[in-house]
Amino acid sequence: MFDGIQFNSLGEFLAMGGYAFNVWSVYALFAIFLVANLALPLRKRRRILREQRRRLAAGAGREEDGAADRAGWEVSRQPGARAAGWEKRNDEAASAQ
Amino acid sequence: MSQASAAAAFIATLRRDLLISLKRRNDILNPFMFFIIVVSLFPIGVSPDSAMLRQIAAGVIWIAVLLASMLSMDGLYRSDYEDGTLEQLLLSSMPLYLLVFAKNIAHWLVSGLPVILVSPLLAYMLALPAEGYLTLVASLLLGTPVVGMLGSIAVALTVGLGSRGLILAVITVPMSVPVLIFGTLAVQNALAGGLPLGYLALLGAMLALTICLAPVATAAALRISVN
Amino acid sequence: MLEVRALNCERNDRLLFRDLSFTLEAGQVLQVKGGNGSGKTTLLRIICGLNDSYRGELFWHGAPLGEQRDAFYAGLLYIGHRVAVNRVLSPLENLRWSSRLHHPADDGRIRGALGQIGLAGYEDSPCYSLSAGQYQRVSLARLLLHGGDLWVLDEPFTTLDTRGVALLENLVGRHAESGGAVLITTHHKLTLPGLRALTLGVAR
Amino acid sequence: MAGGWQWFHRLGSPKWFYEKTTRWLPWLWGAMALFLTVGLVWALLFLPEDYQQGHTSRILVVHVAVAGASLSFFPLMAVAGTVTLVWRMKLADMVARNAAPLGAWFSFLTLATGSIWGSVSWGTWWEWTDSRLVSMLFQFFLLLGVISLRAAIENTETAARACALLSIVGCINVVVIKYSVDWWNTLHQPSSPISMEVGSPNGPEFWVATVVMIVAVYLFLAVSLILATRNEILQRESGAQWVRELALEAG
Repeated sequence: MFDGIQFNSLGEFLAMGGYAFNVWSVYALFAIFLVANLALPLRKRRRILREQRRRLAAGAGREEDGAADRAGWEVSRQPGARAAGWEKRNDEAASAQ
Repeated sequence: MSQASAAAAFIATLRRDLLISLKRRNDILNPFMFFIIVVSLFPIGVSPDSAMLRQIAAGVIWIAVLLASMLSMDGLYRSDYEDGTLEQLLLSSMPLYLLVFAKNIAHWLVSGLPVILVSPLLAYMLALPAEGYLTLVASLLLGTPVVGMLGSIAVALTVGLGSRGLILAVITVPMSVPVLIFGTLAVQNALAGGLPLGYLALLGAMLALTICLAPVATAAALRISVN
Repeated sequence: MLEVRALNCERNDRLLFRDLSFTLEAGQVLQVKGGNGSGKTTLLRIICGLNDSYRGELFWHGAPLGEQRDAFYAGLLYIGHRVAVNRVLSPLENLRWSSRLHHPADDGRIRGALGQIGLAGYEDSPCYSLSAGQYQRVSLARLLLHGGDLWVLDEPFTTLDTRGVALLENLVGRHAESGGAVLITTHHKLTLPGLRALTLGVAR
Repeated sequence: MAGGWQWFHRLGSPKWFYEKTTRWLPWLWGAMALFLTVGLVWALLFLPEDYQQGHTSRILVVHVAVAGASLSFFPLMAVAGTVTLVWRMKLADMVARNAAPLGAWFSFLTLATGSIWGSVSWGTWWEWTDSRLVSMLFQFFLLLGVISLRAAIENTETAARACALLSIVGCINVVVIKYSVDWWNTLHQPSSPISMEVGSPNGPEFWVATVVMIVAVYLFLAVSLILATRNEILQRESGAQWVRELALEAG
């Protein structure tokens, strides 16, 4: 299968027919690109999990408290409201104009 | 009580925005002056040679128009956002598409049209041959509303942000490339002695497409921003 | 008229209210109470459709609100704490525009409403020249002009003087009496017949 | 609100995605490694020298594969954006959010490799008359716009929807830009003595190598995007019980 190789020596391979800089810089960029976009997410994942563990160790379940307990509500009827309270004010406001 | 009609709401919004612009003349005048100043920088920065200027005239004017419209657009929905008018627009039973479209038209009338009217003068100063004038004005007439409505989407998306910076330009300028291409090609075609109807037709098609779609996107963007 | 069923809303990972349910019938005034950050404004904005990060159901005249937005908006009058009055325009010009979005009114009616709200003589001066209270009153004129069955008012009393407060309370009372419904947030103590209160942020 | 779509939501729940991809990832890694190795070895060692371009055709194998994959980002983000806007699926936004920077990297690499190739074939590092590079440049700018919009909006959900909308608009725009730049280009025919007769090497060996590389690059895209999305899930769901358990297990 090695018959198909287009180069006779390592030196020839590295020289790329005089285009060594162009060919190898493209492949180098490509390699950096691949490695970076795989390694960085993996590293970030380890960091996230480590932080998560530290948070859990520091205060297990503390987030749960206080998060939900003020989500209550109540509807009430206000007995104190006078029946005709606003009508009287109407006159006041009108006379004040 | 008579029922409100969509047409009345459309006209009322158009009139309101024109009235506001009239009362805040500086907001119109500054981008306009900016446009003229940018154009007049090119002969100084590139070359005063009229043969050279002639070649770049259409491009220079188009680019200056793009930059000036970025500047004028920034405030398109800002005061409406800050004083709560946008909320009322969203809560109207009128189609938001029409109201947004009315605002876009009003904005174009006060920021796009003056620039177009003065462009022949600047074209003359940049030594554009007379054959190009009509095409330049026609291309601007068709192209600037497209730029304005595309920009309107970006403005609507960024209206709630405290630090907008240049985000508006970063979003809008690349989107305006097709308009720039056909606008300048039309003029160059006219200068070469051709009849640039094809390019103007393409610009017209873009305008039609933008009128159909851009206000829809702007309306959606406003809903997102107000949320 | 309006029914809220099992509303849940979270903001910044904090639960504002859970399974909130209430109804608002014609002729009723519901005052939404609660401390700062308890979600009063959020609740109002959810009902108006300005905020849709919630779970739960809203009904308007018995049918899901989401299916009849236009009918709902035709019957809704919302005044947020940003009151939608442009500062460079005059009160008259502002109301001319906003009435076209709801119920068209001619200049005579608008001037009448402005007079009633205590802005006689200020109809044509730009709004930036008005005081904060007068500025707020411009938005209250909309209550007189635009009709609407359901009023949603977010802190409408903040900058009003005593007379303004009385005036607004009177407007709210009259609206309820004539078959409208009002949803209002305020720290102000309201004296209205049949007033109900919804208190948010209650510890469970 | 959309009760009928609950199955859809369950399907797109972050946890479901995380568990599924845990099973898929080894296979994807394996396939990617295989195709990448075959593609690289083939392109570098076995690809015959092109009669016109010599060894620089080896550049094109990478360039074409990366360029092809770059074109898929705006459609991908537009689809994810539609799902975000219509069905409020958080997962779609997590994918879209990570697709934008990755797409920018892809576009940048396309520009860089194209430019390096051009330095031999055109004798210049940048050539405005190559419409593919010019449209790629504007796609790059548009992606930067999406990224900066995301960065500017603090509220996660607002940012998600704003970027979704911008991605949809941007996707339409990229197509329009592509055609208008092509058109523009045909009218600016090369007037310089540099030969623009580039074409691609046409040998069947070249295309087989390129197809292998394209598959490899797409697999890489999938793996990288999945890894980033899983990180996003872990961060946004950090309060969920299953994430806590996972963190403890991993430790």
